[in-house]
Amino acid sequence: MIIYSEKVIEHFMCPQNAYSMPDADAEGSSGDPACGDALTVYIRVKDNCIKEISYLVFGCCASIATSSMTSVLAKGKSLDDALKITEEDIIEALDGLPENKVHCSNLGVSALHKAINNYYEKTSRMEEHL
Amino acid sequence: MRKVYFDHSATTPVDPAVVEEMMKYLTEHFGNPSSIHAFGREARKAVEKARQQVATAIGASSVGEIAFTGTGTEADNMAIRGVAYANRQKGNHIITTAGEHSAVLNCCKQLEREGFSVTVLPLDQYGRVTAQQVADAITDKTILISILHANNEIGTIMPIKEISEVARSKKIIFHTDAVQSVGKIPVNVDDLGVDLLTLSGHKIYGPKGIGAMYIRRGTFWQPILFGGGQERRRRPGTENVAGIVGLGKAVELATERMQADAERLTRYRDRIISEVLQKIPNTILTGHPEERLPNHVSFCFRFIEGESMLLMLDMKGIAISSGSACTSGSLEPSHVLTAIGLSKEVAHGSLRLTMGKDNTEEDVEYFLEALPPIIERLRAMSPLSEG
Amino acid sequence: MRKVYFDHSATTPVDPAVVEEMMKYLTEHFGNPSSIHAFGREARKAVEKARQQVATAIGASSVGEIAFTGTGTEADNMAIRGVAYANRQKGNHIITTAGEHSAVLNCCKQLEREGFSVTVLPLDQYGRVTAQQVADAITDKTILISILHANNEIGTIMPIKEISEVARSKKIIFHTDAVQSVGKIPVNVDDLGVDLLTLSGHKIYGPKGIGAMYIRRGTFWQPILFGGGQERRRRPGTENVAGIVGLGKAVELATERMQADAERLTRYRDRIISEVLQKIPNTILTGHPEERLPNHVSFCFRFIEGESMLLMLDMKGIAISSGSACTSGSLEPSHVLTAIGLSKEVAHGSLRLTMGKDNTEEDVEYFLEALPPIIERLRAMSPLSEG
Ligand SMILES: Cc1ncc(COP(=O)(O)O)c(C=O)c1O
Ligand SMILES: Cc1ncc(COP(=O)(O)O)c(C=O)c1O
Ligand code: FES
Ligand code: FES
Repeated sequence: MIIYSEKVIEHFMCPQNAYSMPDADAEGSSGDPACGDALTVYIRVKDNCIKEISYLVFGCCASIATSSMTSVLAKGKSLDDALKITEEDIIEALDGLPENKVHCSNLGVSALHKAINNYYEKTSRMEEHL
Repeated sequence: MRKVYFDHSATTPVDPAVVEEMMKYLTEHFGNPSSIHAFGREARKAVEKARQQVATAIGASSVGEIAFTGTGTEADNMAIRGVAYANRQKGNHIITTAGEHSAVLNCCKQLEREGFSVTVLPLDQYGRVTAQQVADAITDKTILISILHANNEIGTIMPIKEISEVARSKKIIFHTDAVQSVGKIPVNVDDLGVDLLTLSGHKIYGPKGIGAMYIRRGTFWQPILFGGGQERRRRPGTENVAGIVGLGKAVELATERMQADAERLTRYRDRIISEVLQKIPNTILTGHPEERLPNHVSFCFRFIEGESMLLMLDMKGIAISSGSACTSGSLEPSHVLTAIGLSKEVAHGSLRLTMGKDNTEEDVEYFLEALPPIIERLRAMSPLSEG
Repeated sequence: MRKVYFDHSATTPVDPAVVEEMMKYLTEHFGNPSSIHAFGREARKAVEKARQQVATAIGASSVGEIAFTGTGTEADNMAIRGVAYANRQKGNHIITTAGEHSAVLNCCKQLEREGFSVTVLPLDQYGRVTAQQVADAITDKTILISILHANNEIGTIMPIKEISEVARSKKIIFHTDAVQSVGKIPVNVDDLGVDLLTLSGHKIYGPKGIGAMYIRRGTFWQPILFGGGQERRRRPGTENVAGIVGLGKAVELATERMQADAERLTRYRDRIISEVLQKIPNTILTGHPEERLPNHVSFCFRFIEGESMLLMLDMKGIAISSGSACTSGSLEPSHVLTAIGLSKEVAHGSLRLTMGKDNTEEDVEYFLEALPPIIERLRAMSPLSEG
């Protein structure tokens, strides 16, 4: 029952920003390899904006495409705006997902949120140190 | 782009000779086999000829032992539930294995809900059970043993003959699902020692939507669908004449072709297995290395997920399948892969490649070139392979 | 010799346009709709298109309400037993009629053996039941009412709309077997007010071995076969793609053609009825004189036996059928004919003539000439007509 949109296939075949970033400012992970999906999002932040974003992903076509689209939508956005990205935004930007694949879009959003929270945690910890 | 179909365990193209036979019964000879006028008699003759073809192919002693069904799944349901309900007075215990197709496993689960007790034998790392395991599981309530002949996901062939001897010595009805083995390895109901056997048209270059159940004369059994008296009161409903004719022809051709195909495909199979294992690290061959279907190759590639691999191969024109749960959007990977001891994580990276009569050396070559870069690419973006 | 096929209630020739659609899915597009590679996706698209065609034809509000099955019989089994098992907590009473097809009646008999209680409503002389009869039979244990739309043996159309209003007012699930009515008279699930409806491909110029069940969203129901997750977990087993495509096309064409065909065939029908009644004494029209299928003619001829009549007509190239038990070698004549009050003796002399889209005025002519001498001959040698 899996028929993907052309946009999904495009991002699946040529995922944007798919690389690891060992010196990232923050990262967030989501999913569980036992369930067939795992995603780690890395961000580099400057002036409260996402200057660079990348990820590593283990998962189906939809999870690769949604990871890619999450990175595209988040790049350049302020942290506040990036937090406003929803599952629906990603699905829409991909011209839709098959019904039983909708949960894959959740991975990108939740890993991104975790990365941003991780960034806030780190910076507030740094502020505490100051 | 080259098209390579390597998914013959999912379904096969219909043999043109089969289509040709079927066409007659989709056009001129459209009668209902239950009608006694000329149109009906023509259809009846065709159905009975096909029944003979199936009986001959699997070594049944009489055409009365073959009933046509709508699918392999229905035949499995008929065999298992039909025996269970008919023998309820004698006992309520059924033995099967963790490697069965969902058609068998889900029948057994349903029977459990209805008060039967089911022993699901665990598999060894290659996907086999032993006659000893079966013998140990038998109780005085055991009425049915159902064990598949060849596994659709990992290609492993079960030692049916040894197991059926145990069943026979205890007078327990024995069923095997031979959907994947017919036409690939010898299937003879007497050699195998089975009382019931199921097969399906679309796995042997026949049409979809037709299956058959063999039932040895004298086996205590009852129908599971109710209606008219067709198929000697075993399976009601107007017969799918064209489908039946197609199945008859397909099973005949499959038997004729079997040996030559098996030899050729075994060569391809062993070449793919050895090259892939050699070239791609972190790869596990699933299923038995020798006791496996001649056309069947299956692996798990660590750190990657099967659906992505499958779709990337699809972009190259190669059709294969995966036991990955993500192919269906569910969370549980193949029950067979976890039953042979693989972690869910590893099971998600499974690939199944099943060759058929029209595949060539060039198809194999093309696949062996296409696969490694795909695995590499997917592993490069996997968070798991870093660890 | 002229060939006249007048047995369209038994089965129909497959429309060449249907065969053409099917062929694509027996050749190039042979994939398994569950496969996610290109071959699978092509097959999936075709299955879903056919589902839409069926939904549109019967006025279903969503494609999710259609499940494909292997036969009309299986669809009847699914509808009746699926509702019965799922609603067992609520009650165990089922209402049906003496005019149902054996697929429905034998499901009900089986349910009786399993502890359900079944009321089989008697028919009037024309083969109908009234909404009042149904209302009177309802108890607080009633969970299902199953009443066929048009009778296959005598062509009578049931007042489904009135009956379903009673069912709806009592919130009882209502099923109708529309195998004989689809394509001949309007069949719309909302107009009829039904929750479940069954149809079959081979009665509407589609292939044999394919049926469909309509199930209104929200109807409490469970599957009766167990296996894979196909057809939204309603009917497991690899889909008969070519058959499904054929059914989709057939139902679409049947709907388009319906009105024109019905008008023409009604003329033939009424001509046959009046001429036969006029020319052949001791003849009884069976079924309702007006509320009957446009293509359906049925009689009982006193003093003769149906099989002999049928075979003599067959010698003249005319294919018709008889509700006579001797056509199946059993001794009981049609349960429908006895249910409308005919004696067994009379019921044995039944003839059913069901016309189709390709029949012509000449066919009618030919039949009207062939029949009287045959009846005469058989009566001349009958010991009964002497009496
Ligand atoms: C009213 C009715 N219901 C059900 C059926 C069964 O359909 P099938 O032959 O496709 O199983 C038939 C035809 O035989 C019929 O006439
Ligand atoms: C081992 C086995 N049994 C049963 C089946 C079910 O056959 P069908 O798809 O014809 O219902 C299959 C194929 O899917 C199979 O591989
Ligand atoms: S990652 Fe499993 S369905 Fe998408
Ligand atoms: S008279 Fe011979 S079967 Fe009825």
